[in-house]
Amino acid sequence: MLRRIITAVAIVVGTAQPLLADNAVNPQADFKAFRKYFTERFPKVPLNDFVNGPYSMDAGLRKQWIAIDAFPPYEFAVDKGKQMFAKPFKNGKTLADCFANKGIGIRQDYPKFDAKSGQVITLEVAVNECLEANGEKPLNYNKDDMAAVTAYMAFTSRGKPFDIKIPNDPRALTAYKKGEEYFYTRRGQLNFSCASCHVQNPGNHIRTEVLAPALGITAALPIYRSAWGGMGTTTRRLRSCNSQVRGLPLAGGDELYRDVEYYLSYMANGLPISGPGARP
Amino acid sequence: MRNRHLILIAVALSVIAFAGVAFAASADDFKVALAKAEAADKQAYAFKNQWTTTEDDLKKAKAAAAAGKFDDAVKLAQQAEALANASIVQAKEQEKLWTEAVIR
Amino acid sequence: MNEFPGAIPGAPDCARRMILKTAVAGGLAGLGLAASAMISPVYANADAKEWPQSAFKEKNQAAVLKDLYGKSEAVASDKINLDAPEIAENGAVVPIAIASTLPKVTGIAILVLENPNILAAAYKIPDGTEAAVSSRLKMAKTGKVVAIVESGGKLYSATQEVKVTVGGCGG
Amino acid sequence: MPTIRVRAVVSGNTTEVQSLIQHPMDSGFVKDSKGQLIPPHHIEVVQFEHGGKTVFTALWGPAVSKDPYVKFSFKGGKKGDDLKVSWVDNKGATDSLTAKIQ
Repeated sequence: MLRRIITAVAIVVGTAQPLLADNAVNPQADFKAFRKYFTERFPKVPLNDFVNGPYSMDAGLRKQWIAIDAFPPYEFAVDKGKQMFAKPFKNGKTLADCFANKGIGIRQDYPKFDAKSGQVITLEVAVNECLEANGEKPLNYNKDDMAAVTAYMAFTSRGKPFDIKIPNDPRALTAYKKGEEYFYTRRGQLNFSCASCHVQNPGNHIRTEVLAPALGITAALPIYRSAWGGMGTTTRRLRSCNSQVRGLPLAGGDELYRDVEYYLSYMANGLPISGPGARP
Repeated sequence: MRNRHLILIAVALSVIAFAGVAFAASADDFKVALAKAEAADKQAYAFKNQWTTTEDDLKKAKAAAAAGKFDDAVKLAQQAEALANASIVQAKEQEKLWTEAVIR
Repeated sequence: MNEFPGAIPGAPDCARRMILKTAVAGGLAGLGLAASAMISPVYANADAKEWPQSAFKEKNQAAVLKDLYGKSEAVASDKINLDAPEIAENGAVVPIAIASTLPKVTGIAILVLENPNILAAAYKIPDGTEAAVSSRLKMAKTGKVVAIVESGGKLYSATQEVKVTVGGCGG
Repeated sequence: MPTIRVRAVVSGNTTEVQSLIQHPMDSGFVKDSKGQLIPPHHIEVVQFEHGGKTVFTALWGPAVSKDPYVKFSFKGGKKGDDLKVSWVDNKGATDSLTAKIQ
């Protein structure tokens, strides 16, 4: 029954919007094909290991990661995030008050589609909306405090499977489809899409990096990147992908960034949260 | 003798002035080139597909103009325009082409 | 985020600690007295005077060893296990572990031969502490990492090449 | 917030100590966004003490990674014992922490 409704909605959306005309929105079918592609291409990688990105692809890297993860450099961010979470705003409320279960163990539910605004709410957007609703300044989307808060939230959610829902709402399906489009669209002077690296070439080297598989790629975020010498958020990860192909990055909280995270996280449904992560 | 000298100087000056008009770009030339480049860049922005190289050239063009190097400034602005136009072509092409890359 | 909250010179917390440090150091000047007067063990703080400044400025192995250990020759030994990656994931963070089965080890040093100053770290190993240490180092480019072990007053070494594709001179 | 993180776990007669310290460890070879060299800023000495005795001393140069990590083991620690860690950097800043062996 549910599937029939989704299909019906998809058809309506498909006819209403020229963008979607020859591409009926079918997240479940996409999900199956996506999962099949990665598990068939990397039969030796256990499904839950995809969330470990390049370490699931390269034994040498993995050994260094295990050495580093014995006492990982993101611990300071997790602690800072924990403090920030408990610290009262000027109005006496806290970040914890904005979230279900006081924000503990809920990272796997993000991004969420918000029926009120008709938009996708990523964890980072939710944090800033919480701050603004309480008369506090929003955080920089890239790193520092935003990375600390989300690192703490991810840390308390480790091991919980991604549970992204695409409700029966044409706006949600459109956001999902736009996210998919963003993921596969070539951009920048180098003419690369996200998929060029993370679907067509995971495990291969581009310049100096071992490319991570797209499957589960949002599960480890935020990450401490040695190349950055510090923490970075999902926004920072997307922005750096853009600039690496000589595309101008979008602003944090941009609709397209929300949508692509929605798409990728839906593709990762069932895979465990592994963030915060450590990456080369 | 003296007259001839004066004439020579006058000729020399006119050659320089002529060269200025014919071969060197002016501030106005730059304004035109910049306006074109910025219009194209604005369109690329509407596609959310600006290239960093376009932005770099625009910055460099403005810097060259500020330093009075209008030849360079015009060249850079034209290059920026070309890059912006290429990014627009890319964005338009990709509106359909992206679906070919999707895992099915 | 304040990248480095705890160590801003002059910040109130640090200032307090620095005063405490001076007090403890003062107590130690009167050595035995201070120690016997206290019931709990006396703890000294890390002392910057211990830092071998000249060794950390040297450009070649012999000079580093001379500064650190008073002798410049080290003999290659298979009783040193130097565990470094063949290819560093990033030159800014290269995990390197050294362990030795040599007797009476008193010191371990790590040299990165292609770095601007080749001595990366030196460790003092008192009696009762194992001759094994792991740390994370920066490497500017591909090159040799040398582990030096001081054992029974003699120096031994082990060497491994590490490929660095992204230099970590900065970190 | 403390700059020192330490984990000391006893197993048999051996205590394994791992420590992570928050510090920029600026090498002095890197330029900031304005093209100015960032001056060296690094920890010089880290000391680990147990029972009034120094059990390990690290002497670090600027080639030790940012937020440095070190692991070593010593004999004689018992569960519940104090282990004190302290560091000093080239600008004279210091921090210290006393942890319990687990």
